[in-house]
Amino acid sequence: MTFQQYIPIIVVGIGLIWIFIRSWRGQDVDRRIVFSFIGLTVALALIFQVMFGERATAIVRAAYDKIENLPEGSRILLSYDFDPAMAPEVHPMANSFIRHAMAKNHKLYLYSLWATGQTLLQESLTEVLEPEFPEKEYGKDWVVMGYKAGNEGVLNVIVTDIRKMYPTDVHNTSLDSLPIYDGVKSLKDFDLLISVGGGKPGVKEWVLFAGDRANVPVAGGSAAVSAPLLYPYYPRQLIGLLGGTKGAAEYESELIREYPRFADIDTPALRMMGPQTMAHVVIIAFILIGNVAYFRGKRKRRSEV
Amino acid sequence: MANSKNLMRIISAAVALAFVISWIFKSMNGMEDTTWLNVRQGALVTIAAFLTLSIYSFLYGDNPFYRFAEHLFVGVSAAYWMSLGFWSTIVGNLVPRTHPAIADFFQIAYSQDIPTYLRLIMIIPVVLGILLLLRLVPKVSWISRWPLAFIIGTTAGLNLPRYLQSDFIQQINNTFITMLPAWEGFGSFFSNFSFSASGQFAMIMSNIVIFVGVVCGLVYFFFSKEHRGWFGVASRIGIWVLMITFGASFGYTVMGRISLLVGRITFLFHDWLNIL
Amino acid sequence: MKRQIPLIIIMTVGWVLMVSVFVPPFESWGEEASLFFDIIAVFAFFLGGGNLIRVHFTKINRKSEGWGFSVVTVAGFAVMLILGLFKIGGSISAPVDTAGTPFELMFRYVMSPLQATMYSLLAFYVASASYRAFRARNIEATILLIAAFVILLGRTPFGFYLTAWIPESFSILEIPNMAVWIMNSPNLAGQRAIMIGIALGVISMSLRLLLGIERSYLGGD
Amino acid sequence: MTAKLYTTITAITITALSLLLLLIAAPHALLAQSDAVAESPDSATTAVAQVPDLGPILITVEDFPSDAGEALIIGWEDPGYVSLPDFIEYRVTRYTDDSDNGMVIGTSVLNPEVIDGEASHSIAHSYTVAAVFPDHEVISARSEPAMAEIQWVAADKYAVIIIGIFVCAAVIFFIETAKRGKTLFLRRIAGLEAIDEAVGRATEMGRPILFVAGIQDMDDVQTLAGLTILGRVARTVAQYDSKINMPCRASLVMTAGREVIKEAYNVAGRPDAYSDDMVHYVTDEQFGFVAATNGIMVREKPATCFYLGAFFAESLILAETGNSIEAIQIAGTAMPAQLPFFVAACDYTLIGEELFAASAYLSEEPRQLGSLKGQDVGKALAMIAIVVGGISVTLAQAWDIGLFQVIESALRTAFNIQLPVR
Repeated sequence: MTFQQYIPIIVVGIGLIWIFIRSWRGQDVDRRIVFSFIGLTVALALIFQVMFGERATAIVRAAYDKIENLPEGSRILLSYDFDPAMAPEVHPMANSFIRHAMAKNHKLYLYSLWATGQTLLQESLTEVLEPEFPEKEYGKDWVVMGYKAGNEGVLNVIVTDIRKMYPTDVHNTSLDSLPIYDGVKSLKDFDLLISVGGGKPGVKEWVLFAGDRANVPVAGGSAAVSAPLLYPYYPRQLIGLLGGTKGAAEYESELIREYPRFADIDTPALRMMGPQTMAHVVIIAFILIGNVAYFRGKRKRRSEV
Repeated sequence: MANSKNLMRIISAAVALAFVISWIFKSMNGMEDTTWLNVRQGALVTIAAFLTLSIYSFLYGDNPFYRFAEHLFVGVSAAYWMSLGFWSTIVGNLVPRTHPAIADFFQIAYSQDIPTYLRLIMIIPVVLGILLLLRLVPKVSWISRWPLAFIIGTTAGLNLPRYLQSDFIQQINNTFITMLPAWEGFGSFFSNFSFSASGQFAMIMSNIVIFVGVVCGLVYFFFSKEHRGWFGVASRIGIWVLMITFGASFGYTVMGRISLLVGRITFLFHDWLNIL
Repeated sequence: MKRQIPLIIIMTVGWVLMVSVFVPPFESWGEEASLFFDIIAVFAFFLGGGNLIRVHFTKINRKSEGWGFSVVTVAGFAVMLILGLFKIGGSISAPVDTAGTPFELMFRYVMSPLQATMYSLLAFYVASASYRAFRARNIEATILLIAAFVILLGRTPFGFYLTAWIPESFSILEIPNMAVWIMNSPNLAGQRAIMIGIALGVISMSLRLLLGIERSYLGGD
Repeated sequence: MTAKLYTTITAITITALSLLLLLIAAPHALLAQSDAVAESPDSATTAVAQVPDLGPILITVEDFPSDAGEALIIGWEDPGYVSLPDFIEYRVTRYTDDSDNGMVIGTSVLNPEVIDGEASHSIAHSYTVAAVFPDHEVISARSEPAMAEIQWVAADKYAVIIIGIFVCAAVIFFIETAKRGKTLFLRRIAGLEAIDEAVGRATEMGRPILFVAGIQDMDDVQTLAGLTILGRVARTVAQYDSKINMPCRASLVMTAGREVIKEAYNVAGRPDAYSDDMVHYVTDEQFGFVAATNGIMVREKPATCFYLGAFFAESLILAETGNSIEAIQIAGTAMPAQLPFFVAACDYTLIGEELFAASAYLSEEPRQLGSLKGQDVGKALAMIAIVVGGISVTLAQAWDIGLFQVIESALRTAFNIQLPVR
């Protein structure tokens, strides 16, 4: 963190101490102070671009380690199963997966079960994959398969034979002329399946219809609202999960920490997390201060009686 | 009193001036092509920013700016939903079933394959709708109870099986879970025992808590038995489980709420003031 | 008469629709009834809009306190209604909220900022409720507080750092894991108990309506 | 008198109907399994040179269960064509007469089954299934003509029907019991006892009462529950001569709210004091409604606020604004996600089921109270099922005890709501 990022933390810290002292003395803190405090916290954090070094929780770390520990040249499938509404939360996850897989020299296969996923996939290509990894060759190191209608029906087919559903890639090139598909017949030939999504079909469908049946590990990224529904599959059927902006931020910070080449990349999830984390800490502090003041007030009243 | 009114006038004038200046700056942004579009865009963003700040001013207390925004919001949104209801329900669903000429007028596809009885049946809601409007005639206003009765009957009739199926039976079915998942005998349980989050002990605890929690939660809702004795104990555990549920929902919701604020402040700083 | 006919309507419609769910050839009746409801609701819009205008006109007429704001409501309503009902600036065959029409601009730059800002007020109220309302007054409130606290902590980096020293064999005590556990176990149990209770409440309430026992909403004779 | 008649008639009708349903349902449910309508005779396969003859494609045509006679399931046995290198797909063709004018109704690669969703229940269809290769096809013989059948009872919903009848019968039984004058014990609910007191407080302070019946329309049962409580609140308001203000998000709720309050004023003997202005429509926009209600609160400063019905994100905005004007707040909702905010910020909260029970409690009418007793029977059923089910599943899965495996599968069948997907 640079020096200017400490400014909001110092300001907010002093403010919290002041509120604490006031409450401790039994003076009432006006709700307007509370309001302006939370507004100020978020505004300052945004202006000074506060970012915290997130630490990956076990469930995120598991996904990270899987990509990290696969032998070089492993086949990783990444599916874009989301729409623009969910994109702020989950798009950063997809970008992180691309970066990580490419940096580890894995082979990347990009799919989409949502019609809207394809345009978002294109964004990732023009903003991340192509500029950051110009040395990687299309058709050899990565390939775009695009969207096919049929939801989980698509999975039902490609779990035994990809060419039946996708005779060609998104540019109408036959799979047989793409070196990346040498020796790949079905999902069973992959080393890891990753779905990034927040609706249906999404991570759950990849687990049930693809991972379980092909016996290939599945990792996922999902919007915060649907993440709790996926926890039951972890760790057996789902080896790792990124939930919401927080999950995305944890992954980004792991990448930055362990890969010097990513030190200067744009990290939208971490940026979003800065103000949120500050606000959360303030709210936690409010609960604590409120309770301390409450118990002190109670003891005082009792001693007066 | 007069003083505060004058003060209000001064404040209003100052605010108005500030936003006009903001508009001018906004319009000049990207000077090379200061076209009419830029001026309009500047005005629209400035209005949006003004309304945003007007709502936030409510946090300080009621004031004319909030009142203005609130009244504008009510008027505009009522008309918005009215227009949407008209075009999507009346024109979108009713008109295609009436007559080709009417459908033609609204330039919407006339649905031909619908059998006649499905066309005629649409008279019912129209008649009921008209009966509802009879409320405006005091003498026969009681007739508006008929459409109300129709709606209440529909609500009751459709919701009973729906809730029975998805909230009652389905939820009971979901609770038929084993309390000893992946059980391979006591020996294996004790030899592999750990307090790991992904260990067997954690899984067993989870399922037992779900099982006990659901049953005790239901006991809490029991109406026809005094909550005393063992029943009282169970109902107490039930309340605790409910309280954990509420606490968890609270903690979980907070994050989403903060991101809404982040969104608004980003709008103010980035789209309006261009400082981010 | 005034009460009897509505009661008969409720019972007939209610029972018929309820049974139709279980008779495949009539399964679609529920959808039809929902469409009926939507159409009646549009007629009701006229009642509502008329009522809104009447309330504000009375205020303007009487020059009662704050009547100027009523002018704002009426004007906003009139402008938006004319833009919407006549699809000003758009073609009749295009959807009413086609991008670029005045109606859509009003939505994007007036209604939607108001909506989003009103919604975001929640961030402030969550903060003030945390300071003021979440206090460990009794056992129940304390339990609520602790659960909320663990989940909240689990969503910040501090939750991780606070308990990162705990070895893997005790990882259930790590705050992020505890947060997940609370969400998936006691929270799930509570939600389920509430849902089952609600289902029974709805069933019993519907039955009271369909049997004509509950009828306060129908007014008197 | 009439009410009694209605109750009896409906009770008889429901019992008769449900018995009838059961009678029809049972054989259907049993039959459905062995309901192979037609099986094709030996297929004359037209195999061509390059494709090895793997034998005929045998097809079956079955009725789609529990529908309105609109669908047939065409299934076949794959003799192994799927694994041939050039294989493209299986194609199913429907014929409505003896001619060769068929219509392709679907294709499938792996799943040996296609559902014809546009089959008729008055004309018989026959089908062929063809394994398609780049240059040629292997076609099965035509199936025997078959028709889709109308099922008059959704046999797949037998669990819902039977459990539904049990719960409804319990409710009706206790309504009847209560009517005969048997007093029933009911525990107290704190929020309800506070209502009168809260209204009284508003009268003393000379301030109005705010009532919000949720933000959903009349098609949500929670709104109806809120309105029934409104009846009781309004009666107290009329007796105490307080003022009530009810902003509505939907104009149908406004219409119903007016009926309720008007009737309450009539019952209280003060019809002249009622005015339509007590209930007014605001806007259908969720946050526009919240903005206006907030405005009402800070300007009129109601002494008591009721929030009873379906609420979403606005719950906390309303409750905190109410707090800032120091109003007594009584809330009730069946929205689990909003309950924590009401519990934390309001004085009393009706949790989930209590909202629906409230009107029965408040009416003090025996029949209404009886229905609550019926609800408890439903709860008891749920608890017994869960306890027996949980224990059986545990014993069955951990130690493979046969008896409990039987109980487990029996319970899973009884509480099964698997719906077939078309």
